[in-house]
Amino acid sequence: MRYFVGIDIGSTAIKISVADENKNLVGHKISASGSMFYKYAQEALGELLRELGIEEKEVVYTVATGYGRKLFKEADENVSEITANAIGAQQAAKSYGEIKTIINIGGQDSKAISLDAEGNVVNFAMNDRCAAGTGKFLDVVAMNLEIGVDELSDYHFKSVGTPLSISSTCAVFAESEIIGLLGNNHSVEDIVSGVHYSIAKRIVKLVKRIGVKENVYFDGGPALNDGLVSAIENELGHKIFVPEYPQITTSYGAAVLACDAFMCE
Amino acid sequence: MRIFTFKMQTAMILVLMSISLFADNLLWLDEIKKKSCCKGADQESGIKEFVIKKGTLQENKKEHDCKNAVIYIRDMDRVVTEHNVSGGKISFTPEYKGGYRLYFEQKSVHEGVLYVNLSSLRVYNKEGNISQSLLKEIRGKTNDSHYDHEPLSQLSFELVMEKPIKKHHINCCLYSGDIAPFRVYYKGDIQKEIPLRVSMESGWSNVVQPDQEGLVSFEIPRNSYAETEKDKKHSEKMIVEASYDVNESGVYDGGQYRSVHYVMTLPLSFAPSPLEYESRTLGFATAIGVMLVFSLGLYYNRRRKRKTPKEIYFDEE
Amino acid sequence: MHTEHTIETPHQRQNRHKAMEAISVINALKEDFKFPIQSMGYFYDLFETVYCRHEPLHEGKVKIGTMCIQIPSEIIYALDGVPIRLCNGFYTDDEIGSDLLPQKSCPLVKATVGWFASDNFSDKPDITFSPTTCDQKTKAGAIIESFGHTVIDVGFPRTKESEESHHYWRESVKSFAVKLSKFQGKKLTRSNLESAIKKIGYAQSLYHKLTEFRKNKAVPILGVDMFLVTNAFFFDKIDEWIGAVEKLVAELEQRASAGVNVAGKASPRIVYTGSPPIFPNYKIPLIIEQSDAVIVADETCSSNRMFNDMVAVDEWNLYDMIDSVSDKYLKACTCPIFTQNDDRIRRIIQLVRSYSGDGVIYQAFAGCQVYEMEQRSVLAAMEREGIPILYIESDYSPSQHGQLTTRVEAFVESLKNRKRMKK
Amino acid sequence: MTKNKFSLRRSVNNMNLVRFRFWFQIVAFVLIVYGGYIGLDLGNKLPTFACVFNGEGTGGKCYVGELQHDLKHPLEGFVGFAGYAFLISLGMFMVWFWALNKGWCGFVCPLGTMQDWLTMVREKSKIRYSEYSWANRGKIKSIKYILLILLLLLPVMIANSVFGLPKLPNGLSMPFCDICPGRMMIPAFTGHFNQFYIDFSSKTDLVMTTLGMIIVGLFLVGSFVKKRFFCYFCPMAALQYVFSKPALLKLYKDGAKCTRCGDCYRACDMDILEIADDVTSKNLVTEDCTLCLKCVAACPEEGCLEANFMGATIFESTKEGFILRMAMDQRGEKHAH
Repeated sequence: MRYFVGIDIGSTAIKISVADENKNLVGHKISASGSMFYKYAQEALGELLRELGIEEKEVVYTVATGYGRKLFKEADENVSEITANAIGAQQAAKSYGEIKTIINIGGQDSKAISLDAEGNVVNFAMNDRCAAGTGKFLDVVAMNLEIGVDELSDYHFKSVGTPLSISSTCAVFAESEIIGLLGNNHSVEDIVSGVHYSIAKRIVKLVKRIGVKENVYFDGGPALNDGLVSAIENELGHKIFVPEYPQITTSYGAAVLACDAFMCE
Repeated sequence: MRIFTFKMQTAMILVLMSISLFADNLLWLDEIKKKSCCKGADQESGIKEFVIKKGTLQENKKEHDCKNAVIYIRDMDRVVTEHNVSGGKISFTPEYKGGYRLYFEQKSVHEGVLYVNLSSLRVYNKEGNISQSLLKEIRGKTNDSHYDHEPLSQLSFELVMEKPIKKHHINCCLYSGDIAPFRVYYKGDIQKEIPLRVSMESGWSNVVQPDQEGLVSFEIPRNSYAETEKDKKHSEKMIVEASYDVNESGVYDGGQYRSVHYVMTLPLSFAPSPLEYESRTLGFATAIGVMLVFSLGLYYNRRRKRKTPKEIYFDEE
Repeated sequence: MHTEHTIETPHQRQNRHKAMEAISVINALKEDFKFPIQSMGYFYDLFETVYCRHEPLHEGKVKIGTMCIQIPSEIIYALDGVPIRLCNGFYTDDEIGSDLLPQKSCPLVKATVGWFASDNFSDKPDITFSPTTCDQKTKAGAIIESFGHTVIDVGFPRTKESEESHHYWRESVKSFAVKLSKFQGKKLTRSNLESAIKKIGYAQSLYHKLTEFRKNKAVPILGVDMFLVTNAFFFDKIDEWIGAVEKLVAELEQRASAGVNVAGKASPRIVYTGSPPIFPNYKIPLIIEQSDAVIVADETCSSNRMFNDMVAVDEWNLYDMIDSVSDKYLKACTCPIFTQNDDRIRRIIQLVRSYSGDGVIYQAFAGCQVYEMEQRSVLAAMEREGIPILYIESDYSPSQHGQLTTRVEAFVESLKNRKRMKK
Repeated sequence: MTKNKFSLRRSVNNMNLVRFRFWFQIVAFVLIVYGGYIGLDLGNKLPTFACVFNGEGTGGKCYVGELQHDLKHPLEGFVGFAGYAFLISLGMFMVWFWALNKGWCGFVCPLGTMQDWLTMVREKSKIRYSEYSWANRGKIKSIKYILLILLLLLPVMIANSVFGLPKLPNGLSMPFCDICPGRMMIPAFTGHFNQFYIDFSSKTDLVMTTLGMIIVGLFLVGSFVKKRFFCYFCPMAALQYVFSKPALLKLYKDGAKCTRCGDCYRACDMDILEIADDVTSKNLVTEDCTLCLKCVAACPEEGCLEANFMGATIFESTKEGFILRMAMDQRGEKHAH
């Protein structure tokens, strides 16, 4: 058997996906990124292959993507995460249907990608300000509220009052704002939903910049946060598709690309 | 309110009875009117001149014999000054602007009777002395009534005209149709039974009897002589006269007398009633007519401007 | 893992956006300042009810929308209507309106148009009267009409010096009254207009009592709170508004005698002028008061200009009352739409003097041409009078916050320095 | 709010001017029209229409009548007593006038009071008032000066031949009195309707008395529909205005405090536009002003308008006073008139 590996080296995590000749996802792994991410990436890949029982020579083509892609020298090819994300999303959403727009919230950036009928990237936009509206921002919020990131969703749905929006776009200022709100005895639920809606609004603005189309696909770590998903759905005004493993869409896309590249050769 | 009744019949009888009571040789004061408007500035402008006239108004003779005559002048502040008369002419210089009253008194003994001839005349002075009348000018006193003055204490007998009942609007003059009331005083007391004789320039003459209170009043008759054809406002003179006999003996000016005969004249002038040349009906009619025309004009002007919805949707209630 | 969510309808989303805008301002008012006023609670609750929970206030009543202060609320109250002033301060609606109007339009007009475009009201006006004040409002009326609302123009003159304009405006008000009374099927009578005039007069007299406290050395109420109080008059039930303000006056009386000062000792006293801050667009007032200055007076149509001049009737008959009401909205108005507007400059100077203001902050909405154009003459006049003035242009977007704060803070500090130098 | 809650100043400023003026005018009316019956005599140089024709009822006499009388003299006479008396009269008139300034018109003049009563009747009968247009008002203003010049000139022309013109008939000796509605109306209050007449004795009299009747008709209807209808034409007002500057009672305005809201203009019976629009002058006693102080009462700005007597404020506009006078100090409908 021949296997294809996509490796996405992001700012917070390294995501690795393995696909077979039929482009099906065989396995994936997420491990923390860090200063020694090259080493971590190799280790993680080795571990994943071991788990899947795949020998290294069976891996015939490797494509790297993400911020750290150029540093992963073993890769046969490098692609931008935009392309990888677009291809991965379309592959992952085959059961769902056609994808027109992709929202990706990463650890430190957020993107919106619009696709044409053939699945080519037509336009894309990225956030122009720092960590605002990214996964990192959610981490900071959760830390300040002294709850876990995975609990955010529950708090969001428990909110009954008006969501308390955070006006600062900067994560650092937002922190002090949240502390202020807590100090005035506002409920954590309202703060959480306020944060979600603030992010959602910003994302939707991004999406609107490239022109919203139906069939929105949402991936990236924060897509695991159901509250945020709901917030974005509300802001957009229609449903969005969240894949089973939202974090690995990009790496899966890279794996699919690897397959295509090998087949063409 | 005093009600004046003019008892015509009694008067007519009394005229015949008492005509002999009145002396024919009346003495009365008359002002010499200067042709003021035309004369221009003269040095004598402040001087008022009077003459004593004798006889009836028609005779209009000057009396030059003014022996034992005294003139009292009472100004508007009731200050009385005494002047002697020399010659037929009386002249004095009033200091202030305003009304003065002149009293003339002449006594003479004749056949054991002391004849006291009295006359009084109101004088209005238009101009006064500049330095003297400063305060009076500032005060601008307006209510110095011509009538209704108390009798002069220097005179024992006096005929006083009270405020007339006026039928017209102008306060200053008498008009025909006004009712003029008089009283006769003797030594400060009202004499209730003395009739008055009224004689006019036109020749009309009458004797009027007093009522119970001693008020003698009569309506100034409408006159209708030729002068009014030319000048509707032409004024006429009349003299009101009262006489009184007292049994009193004494000596005056070397002559013995047993009784005193007082005669007082009050020369007045009156004009024909303005009602003869004025129309109040037309006056009211004009005013009301103008009011009607004006208000109708306004009404239609407003109605023209007013739009229909206003009437439906605005309500002053 | 993923559950199906019910998705908000566009109206719900709009409401949530507005609620979020509103709550953050209300919270700022409630929490960011020292010595909060108890009786302001009514107003905070009111705004939360209306703009966060979107509960209707006037169910069963006929609501009469007004596009500007020039539509006489006395006549509306007399005819049993509830005036709802449609000037809007929501960025949410501004964004909706942006799609319908030119980019450089006034955000207030955009917000109002956006509001109508979305047709999302808790108290929807049954009919709207639009005075022909500024160009943008005038045209906005027609746009709103195209959405299927009944909008009736009320002609408003652009000069107030001439007899013709007086006459024109009086006739306009009369025909407005006729149209409204037809709409309501009710007659305008002497007694109902008189009691409406007196009621509003009483409300205005309460406002005057409030402003009187701001002349004190220790200012017992914040400018933003005052803006909120006057803003509530746009849509609140008038009797309840009066009751709440009566309480507020009583509390301020206590505070004044106790010498409570919501500002700092050295806080400069600001006179605020320009485009109206309408809830929740309290961006500039909030920045000012958060920068340790205090707004002691204002010259805006959402507050002072709306309340300052009261109807003066000579003969309490219908004919004179209507004319008095019309005159109030024309003669005293200092709106920059008028060709000559020295009155506004004199008013600002007088406010600075009588409220012992240290400086003036002139805010114009980007796109509010008349205020932008009048800026030069006002600045020149203030310079002649030696009154420091800061001109700020802003819109409804929350983005310029930092830059604006810096400018305002710098101005406030310069005022503080001036004060110190004088001493 | 002011600290001293019960000060005199505050209660004066809060007074109901309409009521005060109503009673003041009644008292003044009684004194002027009936004062003579109780022996009141204020002289014949009053700067107000205390009518001579009112007979013994009058408590004083109008100076305009006296003035016409004084002027009917040969010109040479003015070198002597006539000129002197004329100056004294004028001086005395000024002394009277300076005490109250135009307040004579607004508070004392019986003819003005009568017009105010007619206005009250109209107001009660809910009939709308009329106004002159701004353009017409400007033209009307000059009429009173023309009347003043005529009443000064005609008596002189009776006694003198001016510029070689023939002397005028004596019927013109009181030209203004002939057409003054006060001559007819004021005696009517003491029961004398005898001034309503047309005089046929001469052509001059006929013309003048007919004119007088027409004017009294216009006066009665005019002042019913227009507040202070006659005061626009009053030569007394013109004469007064000539001497108005040094008067003691003044109407002052602080233009800086003025918002030009026009409330004062609305209240003004004489429709004086300057009161609202002039923000530079201090002394606001204009030619038409009757100093009725209604503007002060209608001004909502603290201390913007004030009645000032010799430098001392006696009545000034306050917000509180305005609110009280407009009955806006309480909530609810208790105040319905």
